[in-house]
Amino acid sequence: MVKVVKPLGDDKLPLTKPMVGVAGKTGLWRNMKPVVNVDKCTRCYQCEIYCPVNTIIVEPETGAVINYDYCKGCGLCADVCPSGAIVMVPELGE
Amino acid sequence: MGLKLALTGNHAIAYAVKLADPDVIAAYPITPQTPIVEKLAEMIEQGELRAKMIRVESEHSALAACFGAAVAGARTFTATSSQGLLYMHEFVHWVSRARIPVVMAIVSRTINTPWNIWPDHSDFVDQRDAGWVMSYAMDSQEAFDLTLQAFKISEDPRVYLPVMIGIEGFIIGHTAMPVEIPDEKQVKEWLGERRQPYVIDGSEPLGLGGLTFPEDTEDMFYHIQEAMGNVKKVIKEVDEEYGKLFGRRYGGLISCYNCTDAKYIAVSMGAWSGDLIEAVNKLRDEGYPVGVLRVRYYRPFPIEDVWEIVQNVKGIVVFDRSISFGAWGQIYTDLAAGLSLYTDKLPRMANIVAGIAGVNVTSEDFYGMLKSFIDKSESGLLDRNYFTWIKIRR
Amino acid sequence: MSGVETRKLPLPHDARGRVLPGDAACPGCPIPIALKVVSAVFGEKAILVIPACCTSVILGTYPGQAIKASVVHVPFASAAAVASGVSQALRSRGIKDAYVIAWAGDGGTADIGMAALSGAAERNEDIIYIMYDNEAYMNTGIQRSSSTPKGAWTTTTPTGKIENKKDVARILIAHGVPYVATSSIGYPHDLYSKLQRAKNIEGFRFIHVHAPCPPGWRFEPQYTVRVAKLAVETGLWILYEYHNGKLTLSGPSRPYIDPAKRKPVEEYIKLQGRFRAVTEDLINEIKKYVDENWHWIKKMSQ
Amino acid sequence: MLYEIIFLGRGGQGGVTASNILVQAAIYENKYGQSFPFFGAERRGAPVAAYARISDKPILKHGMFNEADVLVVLDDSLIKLGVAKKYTIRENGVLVINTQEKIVTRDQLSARGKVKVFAVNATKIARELGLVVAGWPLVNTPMLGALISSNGFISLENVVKATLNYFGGKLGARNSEAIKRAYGETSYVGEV
Repeated sequence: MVKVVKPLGDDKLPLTKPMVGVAGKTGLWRNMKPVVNVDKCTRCYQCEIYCPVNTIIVEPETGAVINYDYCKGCGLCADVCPSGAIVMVPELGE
Repeated sequence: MGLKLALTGNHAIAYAVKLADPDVIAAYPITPQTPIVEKLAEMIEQGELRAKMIRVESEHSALAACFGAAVAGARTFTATSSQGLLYMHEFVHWVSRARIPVVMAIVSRTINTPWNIWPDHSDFVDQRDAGWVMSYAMDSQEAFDLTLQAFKISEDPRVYLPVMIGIEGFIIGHTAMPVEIPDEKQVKEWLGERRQPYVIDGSEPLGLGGLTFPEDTEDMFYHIQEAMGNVKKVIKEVDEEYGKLFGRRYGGLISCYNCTDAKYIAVSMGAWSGDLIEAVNKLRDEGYPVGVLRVRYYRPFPIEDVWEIVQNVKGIVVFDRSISFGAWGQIYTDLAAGLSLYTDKLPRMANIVAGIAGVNVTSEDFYGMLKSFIDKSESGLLDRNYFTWIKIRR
Repeated sequence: MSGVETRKLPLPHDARGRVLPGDAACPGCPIPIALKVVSAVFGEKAILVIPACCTSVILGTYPGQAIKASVVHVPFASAAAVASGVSQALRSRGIKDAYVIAWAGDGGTADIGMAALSGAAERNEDIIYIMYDNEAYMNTGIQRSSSTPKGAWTTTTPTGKIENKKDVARILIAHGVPYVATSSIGYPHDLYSKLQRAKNIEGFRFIHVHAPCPPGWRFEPQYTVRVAKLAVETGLWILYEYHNGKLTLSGPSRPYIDPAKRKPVEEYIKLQGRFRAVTEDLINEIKKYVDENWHWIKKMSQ
Repeated sequence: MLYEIIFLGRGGQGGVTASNILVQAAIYENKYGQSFPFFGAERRGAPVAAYARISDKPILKHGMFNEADVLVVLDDSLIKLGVAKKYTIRENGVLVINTQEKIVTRDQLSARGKVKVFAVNATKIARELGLVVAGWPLVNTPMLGALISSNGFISLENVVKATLNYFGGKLGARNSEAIKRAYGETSYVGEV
């Protein structure tokens, strides 16, 4: 049997807990931005499955929805989208 | 009172581990530690010990597996020596910095090359910066007691640091001596359930040891130093409790012999302290006011206890069975550095390194070395502190 | 792409919210994709034992971690050994619903961690060992590993690696462990079903996941999946399972047993800057290497 | 005189390279220099700083610094997003910025006193010279040109020499061209 007892001095321990944004708002890293054309979106889930930052959620009602706070702009979603519903546009409008 | 058996130091440690009822043991054989692991394997196969044994492929993996098991809530034990200890050295640091209780026995043997399996303290003291509580026994009984106490100390919430117990290979490791084994039920009650500061077993998503910025890491290391301060108190408490329950007290971090009225103190660690005591007996008979201060815990270094003993003495001789090449014996280094923080008037001091690589040192040798130091010091011939490496040839 | 089939599979919803946005991976990194699949199968009951590798950094900085699972970070050579310890402790404590997963890169598996891996496999420890293979030491800045393919540039093989890739899955098959599989981040559903299978097998399970790395392989980050699929479609990377002494070719690789169906390896190679200096002769050698691998697969699956 | 300079950019834009070239150029002038990256992981696109010290005497300092005489911002989005505020510009300090808009307000900066602002459209220069990797214009060398144009503590000649030496060949020539153009196109915007 094991009992978990906190250190009496309340020592700082090298423990971590799940957290969104451990590397900050990674949306800052972007120079190209994926934009979804909901009408073209077939709700195939490819972008959600492959998004390396887990910033895309596909729902039947909404289609693919991207969380731009964390999207790093890698463009992978646009590359895997079979219906051309996601296009990459310059972040700064250049 | 329990059973009294003739046990080698190695087997004494195995018996203590058995009483501590560990969940997981992982080890790799190396001379002169192997009999510990063999004995434990035998106990497991005979059903006397319920622990799972991981017969790993290296010492690095031995401590790695113990670490993993400890993190997941298991009481664990491993043992090694010399090259094996050096091979696992990376993990020695890893475990303490994770603040996870683990107990390990070191059956000392010198460090190679050349191949040599005889004992000195070089493998043990090499771990001194790693954040482990480090104890060293003088005989099989003490090896037994220290091992059992190690689990208690390691799992104390004021400590939460791994503990290692050292004995010399062959001199203690393979030498049978009387060992009293306390009652199993009584030990179990005293030791209690395994305690640790966190557990990773899937009950909640928790991470250990992830990337940490300098400031936070430094905080964590500072707390290890703080915990080392607490260890001193805990060791004394545990020694006291153990004495009450099982009849043996050692006095804490150091053990003193004839120190109260001594004008000269000889400092040592491990088995040869016995030979040193014999030498001191003879010197006392001849009127020399000399005592022995034996270091039982090398980390945390017992500088407060040492200072209490030596503050009024004329001279201190530290016998080291290891050498930091290019510097001095490690116990001397720590003791001198520690005393320098207590006083600006150090007594006359000498550091004698001997018994390296298993060279035999007898009580006659100690008698000669000590007598020479005291005689020279008293006659005013010794006008400075000194370091020497005594090579004993017979 | 197989949109219709995908909708039937539970992966997206199983995986949601477990690998968290805002991790420290490079854009286009394959590692969070694979972690997402692992999370879909094991959820919060995964205990990931992670040696020094990209993932040590990707999961982020104290006091946070980018995954809802347990994580034990360990020294480079020790993933399989620590995982063995965790697994034995759980067994000793009677905990049956947690899954111990060693999660290591190719360096931590094929090189420095090989002894511990072999030891744990030989002891048939009850763990799942996942090697995500980005074919070099990426975390230290793209140095060659024994898993780097022939011809590939790395900072320590500036003119291209001379030796062939070490085949770790075959080494594990030789250990006689209950389950060995190869997979790829290009095929998350293949990985998903392999992990599901592995989950229900007791003993040592090894899964080798091919994971193309944009900065390390010198391709644009949007092509991670494209490159991963091309490795399979050219026959360079073969997906299979080895279970109960039998080798079975997996769905995505099945067509490519027929050499005529394979895409030319040049398609795979030209997408990646790391193969820029590859000569015609070397391409022929790579083709020969592909044929030899398929020969072995055919022999083993008979 | 010791100048401390921070290059603030994004992973992959070449801030560290710019800092290294600057130090090499200082050495050509018998000055002393130091350049170092932020000690941590760098990811493409992530905000990242590189540091340089230039002096006419040997430099003994080794500490990190977040307060500088010159802040070189390789990407003006880092000002708009507030990242630049993590670094403080010293009294009589200089901000050199890659922008097309030439608008910087005081509240976007952290500064001890007035800040002299210099601006250049380094992105345009990099694009026109084909200095682009993975969609990211490599604005490091043009910004180096802008930096020395704003201050003058290192000559254009030596920065070009160091650049040619660093890259060699065609790439060296293109980067040198970028430096020269930026040197000429950098304009003083005013004080904020």
